[in-house]
Amino acid sequence: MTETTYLEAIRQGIWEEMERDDRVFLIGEDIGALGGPFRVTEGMQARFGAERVIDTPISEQAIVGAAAGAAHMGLRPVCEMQFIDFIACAYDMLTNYVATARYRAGLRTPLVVRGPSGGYVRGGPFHSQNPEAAFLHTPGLKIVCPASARDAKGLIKAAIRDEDPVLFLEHKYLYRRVREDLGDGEEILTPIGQARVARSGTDLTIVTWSAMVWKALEAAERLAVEDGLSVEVLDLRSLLPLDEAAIVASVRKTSRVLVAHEDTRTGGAAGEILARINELAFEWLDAPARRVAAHDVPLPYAPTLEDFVLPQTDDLVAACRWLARY
Amino acid sequence: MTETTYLEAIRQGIWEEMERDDRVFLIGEDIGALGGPFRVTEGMQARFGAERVIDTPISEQAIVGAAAGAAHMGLRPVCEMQFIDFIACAYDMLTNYVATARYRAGLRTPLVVRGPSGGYVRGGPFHSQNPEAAFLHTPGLKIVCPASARDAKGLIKAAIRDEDPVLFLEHKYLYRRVREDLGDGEEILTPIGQARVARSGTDLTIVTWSAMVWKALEAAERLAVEDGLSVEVLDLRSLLPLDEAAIVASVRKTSRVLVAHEDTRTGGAAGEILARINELAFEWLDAPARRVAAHDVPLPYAPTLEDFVLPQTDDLVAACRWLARY
Amino acid sequence: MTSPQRVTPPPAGLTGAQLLDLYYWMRLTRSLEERLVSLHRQGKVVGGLFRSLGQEGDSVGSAYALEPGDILSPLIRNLGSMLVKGATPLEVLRQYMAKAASPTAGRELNIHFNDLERGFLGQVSPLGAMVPVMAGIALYFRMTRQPRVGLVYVGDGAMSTGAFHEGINFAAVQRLPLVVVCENNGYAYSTPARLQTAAERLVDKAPGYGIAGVRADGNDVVATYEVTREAVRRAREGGGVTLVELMTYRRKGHAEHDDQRYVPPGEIEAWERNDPIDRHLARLRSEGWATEPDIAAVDARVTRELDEALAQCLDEPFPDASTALAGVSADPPAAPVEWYRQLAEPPSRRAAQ
Amino acid sequence: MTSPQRVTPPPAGLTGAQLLDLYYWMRLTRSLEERLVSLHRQGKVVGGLFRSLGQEGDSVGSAYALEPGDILSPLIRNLGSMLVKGATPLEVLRQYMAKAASPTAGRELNIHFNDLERGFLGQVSPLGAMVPVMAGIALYFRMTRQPRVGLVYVGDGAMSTGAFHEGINFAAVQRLPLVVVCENNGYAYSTPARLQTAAERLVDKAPGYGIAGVRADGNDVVATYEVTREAVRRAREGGGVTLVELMTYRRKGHAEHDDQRYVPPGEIEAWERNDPIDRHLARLRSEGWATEPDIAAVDARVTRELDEALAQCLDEPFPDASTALAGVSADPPAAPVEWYRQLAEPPSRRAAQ
Ligand SMILES: Cc1ncc(C[n+]2csc(CCOP(=O)(O)OP(=O)(O)O)c2C)c(N)n1
Ligand SMILES: Cc1ncc(C[n+]2csc(CCOP(=O)(O)OP(=O)(O)O)c2C)c(N)n1
Ligand SMILES: [Mg+2]
Ligand SMILES: [Mg+2]
Repeated sequence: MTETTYLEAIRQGIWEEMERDDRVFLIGEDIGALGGPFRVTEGMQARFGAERVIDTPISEQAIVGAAAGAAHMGLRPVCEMQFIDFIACAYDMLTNYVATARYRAGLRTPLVVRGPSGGYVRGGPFHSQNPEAAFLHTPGLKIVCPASARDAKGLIKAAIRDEDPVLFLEHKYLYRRVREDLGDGEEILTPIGQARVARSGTDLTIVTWSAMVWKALEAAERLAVEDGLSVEVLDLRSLLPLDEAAIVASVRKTSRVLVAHEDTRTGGAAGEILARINELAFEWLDAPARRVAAHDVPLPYAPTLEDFVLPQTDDLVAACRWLARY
Repeated sequence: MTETTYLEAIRQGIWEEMERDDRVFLIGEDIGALGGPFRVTEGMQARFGAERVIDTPISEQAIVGAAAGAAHMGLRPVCEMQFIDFIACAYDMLTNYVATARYRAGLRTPLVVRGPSGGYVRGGPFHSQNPEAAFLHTPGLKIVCPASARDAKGLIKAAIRDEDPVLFLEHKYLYRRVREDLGDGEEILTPIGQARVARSGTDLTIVTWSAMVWKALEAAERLAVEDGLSVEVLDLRSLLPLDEAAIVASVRKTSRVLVAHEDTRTGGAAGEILARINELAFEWLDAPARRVAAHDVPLPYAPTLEDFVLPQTDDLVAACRWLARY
Repeated sequence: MTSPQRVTPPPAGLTGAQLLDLYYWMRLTRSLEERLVSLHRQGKVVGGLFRSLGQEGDSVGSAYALEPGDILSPLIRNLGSMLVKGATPLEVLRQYMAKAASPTAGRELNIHFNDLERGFLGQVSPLGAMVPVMAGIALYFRMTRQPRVGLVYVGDGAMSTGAFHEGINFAAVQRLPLVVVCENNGYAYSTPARLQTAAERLVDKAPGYGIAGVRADGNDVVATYEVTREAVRRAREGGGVTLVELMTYRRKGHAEHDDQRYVPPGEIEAWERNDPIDRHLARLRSEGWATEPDIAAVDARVTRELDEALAQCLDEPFPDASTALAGVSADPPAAPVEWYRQLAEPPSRRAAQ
Repeated sequence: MTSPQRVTPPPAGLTGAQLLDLYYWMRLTRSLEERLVSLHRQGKVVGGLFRSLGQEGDSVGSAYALEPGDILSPLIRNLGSMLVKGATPLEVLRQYMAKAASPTAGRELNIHFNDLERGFLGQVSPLGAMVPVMAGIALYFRMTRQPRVGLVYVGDGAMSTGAFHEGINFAAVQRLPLVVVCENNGYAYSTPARLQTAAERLVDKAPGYGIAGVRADGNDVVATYEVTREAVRRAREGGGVTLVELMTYRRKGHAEHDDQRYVPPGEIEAWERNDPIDRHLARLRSEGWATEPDIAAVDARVTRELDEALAQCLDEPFPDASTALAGVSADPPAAPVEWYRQLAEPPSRRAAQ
């Protein structure tokens, strides 16, 4: 029984889809001979050829735009942003062209834009971003953000098969740090839009996604041991669509909720989630819903600064205690 | 006593700042001889010369980037986006370069990016956008969105004098539809970051900004006449910084709150505002805070569709009645 | 009105019938726009109206060089190209008037609509964006070994966008079957070409991308056809991208409301004397490629077709509001996201207990 | 080790002292990077390390062509340019090690720091972005009638970005005093130049922007100096933008962790024989522009300066966490935005009543 890393799980997922569907191709910077800076596409150009694993110039707009054109014609492009931060350079293309295509013009645009996101790796302000909030008011787009190796594989496969554009946020901190046994044989395919109860509990809910799920699980464990608190951890797995039903169900059960994310607090995705909770579970709340998020600054480079700016397990524990006490 | 339109107020504000401070210059597409598609910069090139009113190629990244470089050196550029929708093309430049400059590198970058935003004008999906939510998680940036002619003038002047980058969202529906007497002589200068009570009330609060303020005032009037309800309308005037204190004060007074905006509901700025209300005024809420916003679709072109997708006064009235009944 | 004895052989491998065809498409384009102008005056055009008066030659001539199966993406002024590729006046009228029956069901404007079967992909407003997208379509042609070609129009202004640069460069590196047609009509809105680039000629950008470049008189529909056909042939045969610069002039304002205050006096008049339709007609006559009855028949056909199209759609309804929300994505919305607009009581804990 | 009688007059209007100076800057650059490599191995460099081994000539030669008051913006590999413009090894060491005393107080990486007085503006990661920004600085020079020049570096890869295109085109149209130096080092990360552009030479892009273009041997520090100085002169005299392509080679990986698996065998070795420092040293000696003692003195000076810088900062602390939040904007945060992290009781209605 071998364990598969989060990174290898994504690689396997892409590989399997490339094998089963020759409409799938990869396009991005340095994804061929290099296999990408993190080696997510390692070996794929050798296996599938330079026509299905295309090294592009440094042109994010061209990558996403060309993918869209190919997708209109029935192909299934998977774009790599070398770091997801650089999707900012294709912001117009992804939000205005790609995401609106089906609604405004009936154009099918099944494509995936994937790349390493997230901090805790001393990457500084431009190699650590969590861009989900910038794309949250983009009807037509899906945003997927797996936390586990199993979900990373199941969701990248589902994203590639999806009929619509998907922004797939991989967390680079998790690439080689989380691993699990993915069994063998049976195919892993995870539907997009369904949250996962990562730990079930009755006193309090932490709603989160991506790397923060692991900190939430740590916090839940500590709170169980030290405070006898039963904390439920809800891993959203995707933000668009947002599994409103799962959030509401958990909140109605626990009546205390914390939304935690790695992005800055102001304008972060937690706002939308708190709004939905307020709209759909107001009467169930026994305490104000709380947020734990990064401080409102660009992410600094020095370890002391980054560790302070980004939310840590201690912050989650403290916020949960505050909620429980309330 | 002459009345000044919202558009003319902005024009006057820019003109006055150009007169008083020769570090101020304008840069954008077709702002010279044409005076911009809406004539906001009418006559300025004739008055101030082609060196201070610069017609650029169709290059939003160059407009914002060049403005940043000039601002580092002590000038005060005012950039026009021909339609604010096209700021999407300079998304990287504004969020990653400009907004972070002071924090990461101690660079002063006083510049304004202004342009016509908003719908209700049959502009279709790419000439009607309200982009504020896309920039809400951008520490270092200010977002200003005036509703009245007086504020349009006072805030554009304050934005030009501000030490930091400001995204100035003009609502094209208001350009020639709202007008007021701006007196004469006394200078109008409106501090950024302070909300305005557009109508005071005791039963219920509508938190909103830009063109929606006028619909909120209509709704408040109808509710007063038809339901005897006393509705307070809070015009935020800026979203970054967000006048948390004013919001909280009003909500604590009325205990019922509606946040209304023109952008799509999911991922719109109301999420952040509801989150703050929940965090800071939870115990004061006698009903769930509600949102009225556009439906989650790209804005369609046909009048019947646009009118349905965008929030209307009736939607505000109905939501207020729902809150009052609660 | 000379009807000469001598008939010179038609140029560019075109038949006499095709030369008359070119006249038909140009005339149809111009007349359709004239109908739109009066509809606009009557307030029947919901949004803005963008004219291609004086540019019909470059649109029609370039699109005419494509084969069935090829796909083009127009600019706002390439109405003629859309028509040549099979878009109908009825569709265009419905689009401008935002009718329920329009190709986009009233969701998008003017010629922002598409039919990949017929071979056109309407653009989006952000300029330059269609260059990468059409590169992607050309990439699909190449990957699937289909001898098909993509053609994308850019203006003298749109060539300043980053999207243009990234798209044409990617296509060039990949040697994709793509033709990039630059319609140099002297202006981008109010901005003259000299404020758009310091280059002598826009086609001078070609060597910087390692691609072929050619320039032609865009008001000569036959010359336009000829150079484009050559570029299309090169693309189809694996020779990669060509940048075609077509010299023309935008005689009307950027849109109907534009008073062209920025245009030097006399400039428009000079170009009126260089009208692509007049020029083509004159040649048809002087070279004896078409007879007066031929020409009269085309004019009559255009009038009839436009009368019919207009009669059919003028009184059609706008789309029903109930159609506004469907089709954002393939699968239905996850949650009943619209409860917040309806006024149903929210879920109640008391009730639940 | 020949010390010839004959001394040929120094080239490019340089004095012997300046030729030795060029050697000093190249040596300082290389030695500083060598120190950084061992610090990186010891885990003292917090983030990645990017080498310019074999490219010191183009960085130093081009920056040396600037006058005080001119401003440059480097790429990740233009450490040499930063040093010539007055950035100190101490600052660079502190940046890489994220020390509290670093120019960005630990907020930014490597050479992402600036001093507009000394004349350098550190870049941001998104490639191409500095071209529009430096165009803006050149615009400021022009608007304020100062005879100053801006210089911005772009890689063979960064030239594919939309930001590069928009920035250089705007500068060209405005005839701004800007020099754009393309460091063609053969690779963008793993991507060879032929996958970056189909053009013969990157400098072939110049005519498409209507600007001057020149290409030189980037591993010849004197030739680099000469062509850049000419471009700087043109810019200063109102002649507008020049695109300078400097041919060089990236002998190390993109960053320290890169194993260069994608490099054809023998390629690196070939370029080792074309080392800019070796070549310059050889000329200094053969032409008799410097004596062995001169050279030895420079080497000793470099070692001493780096020893001192390292000794001074090696054990300095990281910035204190309490400094993390200040300075996002000029005015203090409006609301006490941090209450949500502290655990004070939230405002209570009961209490208020
Ligand atoms: C990225 C972007 N910026 C600005 C605009 C606004 N705009 C619409 S058309 C136009 C002028 C286009 O000129 P050109 O490309 O020459 O095409 P033409 O109108 O001459 O056919 C401008 C600036 C836009 N649509 N997209
Ligand atoms: C817009 C953008 N896309 C991708 C990257 C990731 N990236 C960093 S350096 C690099 C290669 C740069 O190559 P080149 O411009 O030739 O500079 P060199 O490293 O050779 O000096 C890439 C792709 C980036 N920094 N910015
Ligand atoms: Mg034009
Ligand atoms: Mg390179």
